[in-house]
Amino acid sequence: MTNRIIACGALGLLAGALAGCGPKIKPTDQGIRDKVLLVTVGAKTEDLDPHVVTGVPEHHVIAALTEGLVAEDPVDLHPVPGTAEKWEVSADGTVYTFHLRENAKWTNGDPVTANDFVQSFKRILTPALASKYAYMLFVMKGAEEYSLGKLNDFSQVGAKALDERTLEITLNSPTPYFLALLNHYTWFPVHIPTIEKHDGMIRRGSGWTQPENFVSNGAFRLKSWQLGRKIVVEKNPHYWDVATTKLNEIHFYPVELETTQENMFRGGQLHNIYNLHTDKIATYKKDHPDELRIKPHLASYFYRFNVTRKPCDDVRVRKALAMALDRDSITKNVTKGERMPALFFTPPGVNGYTARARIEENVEKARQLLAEAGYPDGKGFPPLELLYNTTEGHRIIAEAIQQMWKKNLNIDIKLENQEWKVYLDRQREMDYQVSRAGWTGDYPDPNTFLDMWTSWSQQNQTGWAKPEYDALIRKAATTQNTEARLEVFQQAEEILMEELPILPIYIYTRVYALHPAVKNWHANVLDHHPWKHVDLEAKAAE
Amino acid sequence: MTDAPAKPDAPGTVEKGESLWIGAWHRLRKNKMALAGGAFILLLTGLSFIGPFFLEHDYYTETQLEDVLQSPGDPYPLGTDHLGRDQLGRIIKGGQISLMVGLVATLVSLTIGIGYGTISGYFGGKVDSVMMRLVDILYSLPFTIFVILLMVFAKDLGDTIDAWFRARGSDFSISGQWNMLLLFVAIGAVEWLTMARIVRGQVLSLRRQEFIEACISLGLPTRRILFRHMIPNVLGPVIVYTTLTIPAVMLLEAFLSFLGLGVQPPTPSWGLLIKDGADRMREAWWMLVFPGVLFATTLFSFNFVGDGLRDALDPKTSKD
Amino acid sequence: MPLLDVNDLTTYFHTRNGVVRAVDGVSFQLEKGETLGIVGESGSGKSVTCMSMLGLIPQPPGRIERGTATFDGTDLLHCSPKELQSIRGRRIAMIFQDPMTSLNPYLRIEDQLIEPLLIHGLADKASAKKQALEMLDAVGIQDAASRIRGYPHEFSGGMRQRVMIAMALITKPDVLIADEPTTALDVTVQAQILELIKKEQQELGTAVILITHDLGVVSGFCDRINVMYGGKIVESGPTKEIFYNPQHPYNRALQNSIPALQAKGKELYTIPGMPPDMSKPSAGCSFAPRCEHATHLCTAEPPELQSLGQAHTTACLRVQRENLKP
Amino acid sequence: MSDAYLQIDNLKTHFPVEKGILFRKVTGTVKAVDGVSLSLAKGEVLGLVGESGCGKSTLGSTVLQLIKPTAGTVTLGDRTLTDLDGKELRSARADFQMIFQDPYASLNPRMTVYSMLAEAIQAHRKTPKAELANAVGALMEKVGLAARFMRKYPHEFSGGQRQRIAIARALAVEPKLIIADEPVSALDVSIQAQILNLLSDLTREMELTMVFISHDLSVVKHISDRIAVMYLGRIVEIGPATKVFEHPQHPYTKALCSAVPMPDPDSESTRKRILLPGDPPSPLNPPSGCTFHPRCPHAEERCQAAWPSFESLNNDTHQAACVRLTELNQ
Amino acid sequence: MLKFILRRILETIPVLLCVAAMTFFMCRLAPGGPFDDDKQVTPEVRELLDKQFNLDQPLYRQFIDYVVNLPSLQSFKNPSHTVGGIISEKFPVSAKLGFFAISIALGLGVLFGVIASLRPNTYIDYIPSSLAMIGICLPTFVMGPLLILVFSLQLDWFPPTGWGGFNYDQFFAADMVLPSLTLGLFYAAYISRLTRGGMLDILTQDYIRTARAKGASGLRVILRHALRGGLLPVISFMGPAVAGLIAGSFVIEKIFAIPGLGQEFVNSVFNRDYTLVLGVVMFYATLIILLNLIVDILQVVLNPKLKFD
Repeated sequence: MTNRIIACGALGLLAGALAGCGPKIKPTDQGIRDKVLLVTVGAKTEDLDPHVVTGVPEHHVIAALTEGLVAEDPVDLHPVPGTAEKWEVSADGTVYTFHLRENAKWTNGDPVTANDFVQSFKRILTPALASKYAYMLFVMKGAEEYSLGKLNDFSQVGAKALDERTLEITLNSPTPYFLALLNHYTWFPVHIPTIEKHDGMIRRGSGWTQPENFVSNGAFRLKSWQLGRKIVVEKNPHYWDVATTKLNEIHFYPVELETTQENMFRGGQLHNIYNLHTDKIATYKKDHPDELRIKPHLASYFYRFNVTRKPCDDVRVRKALAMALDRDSITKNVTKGERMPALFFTPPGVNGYTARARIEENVEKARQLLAEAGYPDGKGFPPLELLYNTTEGHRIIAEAIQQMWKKNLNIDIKLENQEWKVYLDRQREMDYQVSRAGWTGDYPDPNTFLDMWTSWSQQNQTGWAKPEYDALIRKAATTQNTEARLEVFQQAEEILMEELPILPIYIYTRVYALHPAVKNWHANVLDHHPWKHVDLEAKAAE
Repeated sequence: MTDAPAKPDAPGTVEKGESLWIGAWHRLRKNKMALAGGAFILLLTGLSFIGPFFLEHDYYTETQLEDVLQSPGDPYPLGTDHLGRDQLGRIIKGGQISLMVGLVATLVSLTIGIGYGTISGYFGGKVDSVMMRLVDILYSLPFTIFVILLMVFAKDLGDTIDAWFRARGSDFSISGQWNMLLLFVAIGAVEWLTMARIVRGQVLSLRRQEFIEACISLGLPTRRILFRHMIPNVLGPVIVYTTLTIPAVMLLEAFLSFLGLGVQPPTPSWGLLIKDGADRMREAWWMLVFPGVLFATTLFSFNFVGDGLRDALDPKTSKD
Repeated sequence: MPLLDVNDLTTYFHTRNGVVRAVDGVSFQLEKGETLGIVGESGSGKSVTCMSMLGLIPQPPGRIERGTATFDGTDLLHCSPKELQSIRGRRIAMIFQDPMTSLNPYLRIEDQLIEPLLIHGLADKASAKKQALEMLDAVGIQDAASRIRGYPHEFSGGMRQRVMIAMALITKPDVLIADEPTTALDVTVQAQILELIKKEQQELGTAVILITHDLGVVSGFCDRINVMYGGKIVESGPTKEIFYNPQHPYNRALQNSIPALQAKGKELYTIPGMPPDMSKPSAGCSFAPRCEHATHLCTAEPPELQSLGQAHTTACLRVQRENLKP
Repeated sequence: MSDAYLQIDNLKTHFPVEKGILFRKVTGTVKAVDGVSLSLAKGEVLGLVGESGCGKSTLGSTVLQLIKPTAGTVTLGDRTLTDLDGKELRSARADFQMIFQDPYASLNPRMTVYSMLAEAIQAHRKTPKAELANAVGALMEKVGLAARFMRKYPHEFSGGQRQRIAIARALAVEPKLIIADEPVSALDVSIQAQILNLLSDLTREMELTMVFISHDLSVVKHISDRIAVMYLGRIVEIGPATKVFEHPQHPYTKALCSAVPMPDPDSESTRKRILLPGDPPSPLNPPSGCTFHPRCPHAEERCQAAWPSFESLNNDTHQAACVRLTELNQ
Repeated sequence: MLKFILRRILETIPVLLCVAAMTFFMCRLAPGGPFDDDKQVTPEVRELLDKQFNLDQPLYRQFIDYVVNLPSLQSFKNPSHTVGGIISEKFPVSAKLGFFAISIALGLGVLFGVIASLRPNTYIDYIPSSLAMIGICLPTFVMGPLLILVFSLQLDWFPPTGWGGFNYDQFFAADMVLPSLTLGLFYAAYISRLTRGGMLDILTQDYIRTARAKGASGLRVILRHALRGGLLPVISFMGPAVAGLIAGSFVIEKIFAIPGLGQEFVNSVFNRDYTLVLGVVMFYATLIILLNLIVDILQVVLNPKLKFD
């Protein structure tokens, strides 16, 4: 018996070696020929129901499958006609009327109607569904009340199908980023009859997202979905703009490890590296400059202070800690990837907004502040723990900062890594002193960064509340004039940088790699790449 | 063997005997691989624990952000890591931690395993079957969950202990070392299962040996039989298994580091260094090669020592 | 010409504690159909002698230093491993002391029985099975047809030794070496086994070398006896000579210390001291330290076997010089 | 016998054979010792012979309470050992000791002779440390070992010397009863004689009562006053040593005696052996009636009926349990 | 034998219940829940979510519900998949990886172990022993990337990742070689050590001498007489090894982007995907118990001295 096992093993190895040694075409090259894009979007896609999912990987897949009222320009993401061919805005900026295309169709051939949108909005706002991202719709009149069960009549909510192809959406207040918001998948339509056929509207994970059932209206349709293996979407012939669609198929692979992504890319299995390890930038700059991409990203990296606990309840301590960092050195040597030292919180250039407030990096002053707070030269400084979740990137930044504080302020802090859920739980329960955090904007507007520090925000988690700040954010929501509105945000951010419930560290960039054959893949802060424009093109023969 | 005349003679000078341990040592001394392994481990232990006295206080945490990822040369003989820390210092400290985790966690598993196995094997019958069934159950528990839970809960416990001391006006703080302690406990708590099985098997076979029966028939108390007669004789295989457990524990620590559950940064362990190095294999070979080679050599050494000890302690081979 | 002629066979074990001279210059002959007994205490080299001839000494640490063992024209000590293999089990077969451990516990009796026939290409599988069954019957195992499918642990010690004998004799060898075949067995079973070997020997005309420490066993069984002590043959001769006319002091002392031969209540005759340490070479007679007749001569000069007539040889200097009378 | 020092009454040691893990049930019983009655006078040496598996070692262990008997009593002097428990039993153990067969397994390989003997001495008598060395030395010399070897380890001794150490350990508590379980069968002939002499000297000097267990009839004959022959957990014949050896009465004893090879070529060639068929049956399912009947050359139908009682031919202490005793020994 | 198997299976039920209870309550005691996320939800939504997933029931009710309906329960993280569905989809991949790895481990381990045992403490011993030990001394997360670097990126023999080119209809594909090798080498090391030890034990047995006395050649002695007994320690190691291999393969699955159950398990723990954690744990526990049973049966089959009871 053993002999047989040995023989089996040997044969297996041999067969493997033979199979491996034969001539073969790399999947990426084959893909270029067949116009099949092989990409990874990082983690595994949890579900394809836009009303249930919460992650970025899901966004990329759903964006290929579904189209909202408006679409995005592939270069700068400005709203362009999508399912709606045109729209009007009322003078006060609160009522939008969308006119849907006649040839907008679901993959099963049904026309996409205004009512489809209304019913989709209704579904995501239904309390029993408990959609985590329902709040994205709260700019719409009555949406919040309906989702909290305070309002039971959906006709009171500001979404009305005026006729088959006309949709009217009424907002609480003028929202300049509303059209951009529409490209968040929570606003996407779902095919209600399919959902109803599979266990009704409010059950999560009913079979309607399975490939054999899935009905969508985007440039691509779902061909197969194997959980954790790959998702394949293919060109949707019913799509109104099918002429634009370049690719025949897109294969989405879940690949968590950066090194694995890189191995696959190098080995010709993927057309992209979703995240490139920043230590590899130098190598790529040298060897593969045409593949490396470093692009700004609408995200900020910062630390939260728990202002209800010693010693960070003292604004002087917070300030001292914030001032005693050398962010330039961190971004240059530790994080790399051309990340921008953050002396303020909101990433610059969002919708025309760049924060005016600045944190002053000044070690002398920091020491002085610390002394004022009662800890001259770090003496008597209470034990301070920095909480972060288990990821190498967070670890090395924490280690660098720990060293800087030690060197500049003579204080010892302890690093505490916790796995993701514990970290989240402790942050939510405010069971921490300093905690690492990051925030990615949901839409290109300063509001997505600044409204999280209001006293009512679930994302605040610092214990910090300032009535003036709350007032400013409220005011911004109702200010119609763009200039004036941005000015309000400037004031808010100034307060934030004065009080420092958070300690900004850097503004993210996305560091990734792309196969040179991938065309029409433009860099943008939201990292959205409207798939119908993306193309694969072999290099011209030399 | 001694050529002892059968007839009694006057008590003169008492001849010293050579215990089995000494005999084993003599045999071990002739095993070059084991000896080299042992020497290497000793050298390493010495370097890791004595070396730091000749280095600056923060030799393993000092970051030089301008000198990130320097290849080996002057002034960094083994290069620097991604934070510009001297790789030599990191490896020394990492060795300290890894060796300590290896030794202490093994000791923990040893203590539990010997106690548990001896009791189970000696008393036998119902006690034995209940105790061994428990081991079976623990064997079929997923380990990851257990370690994560332990690492998470007991964290709060550390804080509680600190608070208790503070309330009594003591400056004593355990939470600084708490994570290491947890690591020992977590790994020890997993590794003891096998140890208990080995010890039990040994005790079961010893139990049937005539010299144990002789002890019972002499009317010696049970405790004395266990401690004077059982445990010293179980020790041989246990020592062998111990030397093989140490590398397993070090590997486990590396595995936990891979999960991010090991020691707390900036303290390095070899597992952590290797993990960091593996990610930068092509960019900074020195970050993988130096700790990797040391780690592998250490595991090799422990294995050789273990094999050597097995040969030396095994009475079967001692006959030839 | 004798069937087997062993000359100056010397086997040393090179251990960590020094060189153990297990067999030190042993010479003897075995005629066709003869029964030769080799008697000695444990460590006297009697087993090693036979194992050396068949190349069964673990090497290392064992090493055959010199000597020849000519069997039917072939020097067993210097022929190729292939040649030795073809003789082992086919022309010279062996049975061992402990029937409990000498059979492979993982193989059926049948498979082990037919193995010698298959290895040496003496039969095909079917006829080998038939022979095995006959052989098993012949050695007195009842219900052989069903028991042949069993495993060794299902057999008692005596039955296993019968299987061993069947296995050894299935190729009809010229020589059967029986290494303490009954030591691990009860006396009633021992009697059965000895009878069996005798019966088979007479039927097949096999020469037998019987190795034992029990003088009682050889007395009724063997034609000739070699007495070994300290790796050497100290006395050799026909059975009756050895028992009724013992010459070497060791042989005499040995017989005197057997309780069965002593009157009850009398203090047993004892040989003082212990068997020699084989890793320490002695210049003279290795029995000299325990011998009550030893003189300074005995410790100085190694004795050689010398004939005393009637094929009776002894290796005692004092006997040879005729100044020691039994 | 009123002057009996060791009295064994209808002693039974049965081992249940259990099967099942969850619900254990007894599926059979190994009747290792099945109703043995014996009595020994003070200073008497009883030889117990039988083939392997006949229960002679189990009997020894049971008498010494190393195994709890299933039924029956053992009385030593005025104490009934089978009634003792725990501490009482432990302190009573000073009176009876065992010598084991394998001198390689019966000594703790990791203790010096000194610590082993000192431990034994102190097991029942508190002895000051200063005197211990002397006591150990005296003990060693008593068994023929030089006291200067007391710091050595068992593996540094030969088999015969180890057996001496084991004997010394047994004597350390100054016992009155010794059970020697095959003490010489692992030894070479020349050493065997030394140990046998030592044992008989010691029993005489110290007035020890001894049960000498062996499978070798000639050895037993030499050392014992009386011999008991055991077969499948029972005694089949008992009597004065020479009588049993020279004039065995039970068919089994006869076969046993005839099977012993004699180192005498002439008598061997003329002697007629009684060859018993087969092996001793398993004690798990012993045959009915006289357990020897399947192998007995003289068995009759009635032998299967019931276990025969002891009978004596000449109204003396030589008894055997065979229904055909008289007709076979005419 | 049937009775033996039945009894063993019956016995495992309380064990499994114990495992289930311990896992369930340990999970629940751990901080964080399935709905904790980067962007925290309002208490109201949390309440609704709890309700939808029956987390508002008393714990014991949930436990009963979990145990009774385990395979058909929804995963928290992938609500459109059931626990049973995920396991039945993922396990075959892990099982196949395990099968290849164990084949390699057995092939190399036994070969090296046997060779090493033939001349103990010589170079014939040291070289294969040391070679085998590389498998132990290099953690898999180093071995894997190294093999990829050499065999796929440099030599271009095998694809760096994947499993059957991410199509699962093939029994064997080139991309299965490296992961199987990485996982297999680790166990090959242990198996070679065990084989060496077992063979050394057996080769000194009397019956080996008997076989040689019969005139059996060296090869025949090893293959026919020694190997069977020498491999018994390996067999008893196989139960825990195979279980550990399947459960512990997640590092390899991550490195080679293999969608196996190991990755699913570790992720489910980190995600607090209560149903999936319990499901996978129960599945593994059953598997381990089953494998141990098979190993026990195998031992009886290989070792005629043992009997089923």
